[in-house]
Amino acid sequence: MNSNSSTISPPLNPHRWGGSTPSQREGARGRVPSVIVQGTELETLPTDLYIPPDALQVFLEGFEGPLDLLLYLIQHQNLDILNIPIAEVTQQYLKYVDIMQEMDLDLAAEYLAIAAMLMEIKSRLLLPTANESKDSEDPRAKLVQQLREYAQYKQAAQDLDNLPRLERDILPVSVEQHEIPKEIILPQITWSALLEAMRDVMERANLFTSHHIMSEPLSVRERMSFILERLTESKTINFIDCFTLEEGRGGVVVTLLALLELTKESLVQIVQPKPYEMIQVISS
Amino acid sequence: MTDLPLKSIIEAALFAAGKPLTIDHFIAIFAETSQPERSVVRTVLRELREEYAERGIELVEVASGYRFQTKQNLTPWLKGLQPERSPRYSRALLETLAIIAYRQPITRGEIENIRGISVSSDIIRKLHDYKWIRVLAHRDTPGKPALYGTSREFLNYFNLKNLNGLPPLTELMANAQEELFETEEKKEEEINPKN
Amino acid sequence: MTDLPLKSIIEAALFAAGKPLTIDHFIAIFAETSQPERSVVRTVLRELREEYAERGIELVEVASGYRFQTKQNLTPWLKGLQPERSPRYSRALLETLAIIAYRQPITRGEIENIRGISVSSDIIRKLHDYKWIRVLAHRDTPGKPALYGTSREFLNYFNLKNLNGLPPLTELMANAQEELFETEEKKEEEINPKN
Repeated sequence: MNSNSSTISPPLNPHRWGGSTPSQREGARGRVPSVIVQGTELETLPTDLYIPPDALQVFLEGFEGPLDLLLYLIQHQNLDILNIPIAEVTQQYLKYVDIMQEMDLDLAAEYLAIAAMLMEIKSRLLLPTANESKDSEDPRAKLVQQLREYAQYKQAAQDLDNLPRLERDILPVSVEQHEIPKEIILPQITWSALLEAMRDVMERANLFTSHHIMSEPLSVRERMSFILERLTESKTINFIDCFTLEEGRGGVVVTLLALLELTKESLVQIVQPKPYEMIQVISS
Repeated sequence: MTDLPLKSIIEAALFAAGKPLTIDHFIAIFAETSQPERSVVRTVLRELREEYAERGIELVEVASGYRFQTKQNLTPWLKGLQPERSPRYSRALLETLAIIAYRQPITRGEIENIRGISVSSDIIRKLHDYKWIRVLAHRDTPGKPALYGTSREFLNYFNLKNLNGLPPLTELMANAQEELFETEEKKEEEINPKN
Repeated sequence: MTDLPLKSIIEAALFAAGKPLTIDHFIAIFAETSQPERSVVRTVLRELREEYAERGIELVEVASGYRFQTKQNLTPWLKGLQPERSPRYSRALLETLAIIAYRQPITRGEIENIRGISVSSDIIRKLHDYKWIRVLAHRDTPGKPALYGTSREFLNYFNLKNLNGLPPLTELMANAQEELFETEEKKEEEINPKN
C-alpha cells in the first residue's frame, strides 16, 4: 500500500447513506456515493478501497462477519490466502471498520476482535525473533486456518443454495382422493406448553420495537370475537342486543370496550340510520 | 400426438396445482406469444385421460375444471395411509395458536409481526383442521385478510370455560417465572385427566 | 410384469399420501395375510419409475422414502399456479445450515467459531421452524449446549436421499476467486444432467 493513502474521515452528513429504502438504493445505482477524504469530497473512490460504485451501506452490510470481510479483501486483490501480506490487509481492514463505525452500522464486537488479532500478528511479524529457527511458527497460521475453514463453508452455503429444492425448483404433487372420511386426530398439547410458547413470543416481541403488546383484558378480545361471529350470521345487530344485562356492570363495560375496539380497527360500524331510531352495529 | 413439452407441462400443472384447473388456466400458463389453442389443450387432456385409463389415478372433469384423483375402487387400501397416532406439532404452531388466543381477532400478517417470522399456510390449515380456530370476519384492507379467533373446541380441549381462564399476559410476562410454574402445575392437574 | 392391482395401489398411495412413503408404508397398506414381499414392492417402484420417465412428473427417492414430484425443468411454467412465491434464504441462514449439515453434531458456539460472528437466535429458531435441524443431544460441558444436526425434512426439501448427496466440501486454496467460479460452473454441469 502506498504511503500517501488517504485516511477516511467521517462524512459531513452521515445520514446521507443511511435509511434509504430499497427503491432509493435502486435509484442510487451507478451514482458514486460521496466520500469525504481529509476534508475534500472525492469524485472517484480511492482505488485501494474497492468500494463498488453503488450504495456503500448495502455493500458494507452485506458482509457476514469479519472473516467474510477479510476473505473479500484477499480474494478481490488476488492475494495469496496462504501468504497474506498482513500489513496491507490490516490497513484495509481497519479502514472498512472505521467507515462502518462512522456510518453507525451495527458493528458487531467480532469485527474489533479480528482487528486486534490482525494488529497483534502484524506486530509479531515486525519483531525480530531471537530464536527464529526454534519458534518459527508463522503467527498467521491460525488466521489462515480460520479463513480457509470459513471460505469452505461459505462455498458450501452457495452449493446448498444451488441444489434443486422444493418450492423453488420442484413442486410436490397431490391428487384428490375419493372421499375417505378424513379423521382428524388432535395433537396432544399441554396447557403449560401453550403458555410457555406465549411467554417466549412476548419476550421476543419485546425485542421487536414497541409492539404495544396487549394490555386490554382478554375478556374484551373474546367479546370482540363473539360480536364478529354474530355479525357473520346477521348483517346487523341492534346495539342494545350486544349487551347481556345479566352480566351486570362488568359485562356491559367489556362489551362496550369490545365495540369501541372493533370500531377503532374499522371492523364494525356503529350507525343510527335516523334520529331516535335504534342504534345498530353493522360489519364494515 | 401433440408435442411432448406441452403435454408434460399440462400434466405437471394438474399435479402441482392442488385444485381443479380449467382450460383457461392451462392457456394462461404460457406467454402470450406462445399460447396454445383451446382445441389443442382439449386434445392433450383427452390423450392424458386415455394414458391414465389403466393406472391407479384418473383424470376427471369436475365442476371447476380438470383434476387427477385416485380411482374409487382403490379407496379401501388407501385408508390405511391415514395417520393413527396423534400428530406431532411444532413450536411455530403453538406460538401461532397462543397469539390467536390472546390477540383475537387477528390477521395472519399481524401474527407474523408479533412472531417476527412468517407463519406457514400449513400451520393455519392444521389449526383449522383441528377446529381450534375459525375465521371471524375479513379486515377491510387490501387483500381482505381473514381475522382469526379461537373456537369453542379450543376452549373444550384446554378445559377452559372462556378465554378469561387464560392467565393475563401481564402475569405471564412480568416477574412470572415462579408464578408461572405454580399456575402451570395447577392447570396441569385440571387438564390431565383429559389426555 | 407384476399384477396390476398391486401396482395401481402403490401408485395411488404415492399420489394420495402427501408425503414420502417408505417400503414399510406400502407393505402396511395390506392385510397381514396378503402383504407383498419387499422385493416385489421394489420391483413395482422400479417399473413405476420407468413408466413415468417420459412424463411431466417423476418418482424419486428422498430421505423419508419415495415421492412423486414435478420435473425440475417444468417448474418455470408451474410457478404461476402457486399462490405463494418460493422463499429465499439469507446468507447467514444458509451458512449456518451448511455448517450444521457438514459438521453435525455441532454446538452453536462451534458454529460461531467457524463463522467468526455470533449466530442470531432468530436463525436457529427459523431452522427449527422449517424442521431442518433438531437437537441431537447436549454436550457435557458447562451450560450443556445443544448439539444440532439436520433432519430428514432437510434432506427431503433439498431433494436428497442422505447426507452423502451433499456437494463435497471444496478446499479453497490461494487466489481463490477464479477457481471459485470454475468450481461453480462445474457443479452446475454435474447437477444438470440429473434433471
